[in-house]
Amino acid sequence: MSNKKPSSIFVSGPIAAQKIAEDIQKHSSKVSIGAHSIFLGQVRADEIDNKKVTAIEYTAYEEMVVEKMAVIRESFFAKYALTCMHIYHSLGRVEVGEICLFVFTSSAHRRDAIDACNEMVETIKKELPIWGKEICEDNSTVWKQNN
Amino acid sequence: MSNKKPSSIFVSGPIAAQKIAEDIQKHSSKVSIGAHSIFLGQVRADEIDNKKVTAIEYTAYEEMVVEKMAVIRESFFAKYALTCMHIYHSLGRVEVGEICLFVFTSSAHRRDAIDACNEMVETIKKELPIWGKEICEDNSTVWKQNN
Amino acid sequence: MDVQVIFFGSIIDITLVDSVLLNNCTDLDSIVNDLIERYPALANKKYFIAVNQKMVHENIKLKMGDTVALMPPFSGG
Amino acid sequence: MDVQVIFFGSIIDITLVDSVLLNNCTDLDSIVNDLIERYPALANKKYFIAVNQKMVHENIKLKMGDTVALMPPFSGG
Repeated sequence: MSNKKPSSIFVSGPIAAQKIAEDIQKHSSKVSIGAHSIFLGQVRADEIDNKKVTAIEYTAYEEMVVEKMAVIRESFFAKYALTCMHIYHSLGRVEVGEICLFVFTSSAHRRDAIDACNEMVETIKKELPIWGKEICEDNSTVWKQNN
Repeated sequence: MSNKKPSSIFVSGPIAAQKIAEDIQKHSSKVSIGAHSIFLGQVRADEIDNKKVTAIEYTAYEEMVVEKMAVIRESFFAKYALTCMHIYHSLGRVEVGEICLFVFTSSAHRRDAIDACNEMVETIKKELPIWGKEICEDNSTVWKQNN
Repeated sequence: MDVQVIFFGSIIDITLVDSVLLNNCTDLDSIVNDLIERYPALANKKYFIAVNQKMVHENIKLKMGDTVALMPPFSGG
Repeated sequence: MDVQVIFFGSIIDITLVDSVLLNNCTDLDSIVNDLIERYPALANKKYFIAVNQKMVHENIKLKMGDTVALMPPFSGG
């Protein structure tokens, strides 16, 4: 799309609700937008062998994520009539109840934003080298598995 | 679902980004949630006969919307494994770039929240007695049509 | 027998009022005929009818105090 | 010839380090054999391999300064 250096999607720790509000607010000047679609992943208090998950710690192959996301972004802008697309993923520790993933797509008409957001969530889970380690209340850990 | 009186979805004027942030923040205590799906409708600067739309003015048959939404809510909670669902729609004047519709669904696993949010947006546009009048820069007006 | 008829959206551009009180209308068909007599442009207009907040697609009898709504196609969202 | 091998996620539970420098490995197969010798538990482990940030699904020749990554199934989001 452009020759500017691809930027990272990573945020250290949880994604604040305030950041989401600011991102939405910024788009009020883009008056060709008619629809925003947002997906938020929140860390869930799952139970593993009778022990409650209290947090997830995320690690990633950051350089590879940046390269992959640049290619994925381009393919999404080719496939969907998007005005913009913003993606943020946590690195490090995110407590139960906090937001670890924020996908935000905007378009003139709703189908493009909704379909792109939906497909991007699946793409992130399937294609990006990111790993979540669930930390239980007794500090034992279990590597998360996506399905 | 419950015998509490069904409440209105209507907000006077635009829906503030700050309200959206507060609603997201409130859900951090619901630790069984793993996914939130959000749809936002934003008033678009469409062009009608070479005149720019500057705002939409919404009116509704409010009592009927409340009754219909109570039935729709129940059918969505029966169909999808939702933790919660919040819906807000503007009444009155909403300027270009401002938010007029906010649909917010939450579930343990992403498919329920995403599919419910998607279907709710279609349901709102098709089933609720709400009308939008586009106001152009020269104050002429055109009744909005959904497709 | 009084029945209140309420109008919405582009229907009000024709009626220029948002409600009227009709007497001597015992069913929906007689209401519609009465309204078209008052507002001839309604005859070519597409609208849905609700009685007491419920959509109605055929002629039904009305009773004292019923509310009939004339609603053009919805355009919320 | 030096090649850097980096580990991620549950692979590090086996290697206990996040990277090693290997010499005398001219292709991917020889790297994998070398690693399984050092960390036998890797033999039963499912992982993907990337060379210089690109996924690689067959044996390829390596050159000085390449970076090989061993990545268990992804679990972001």
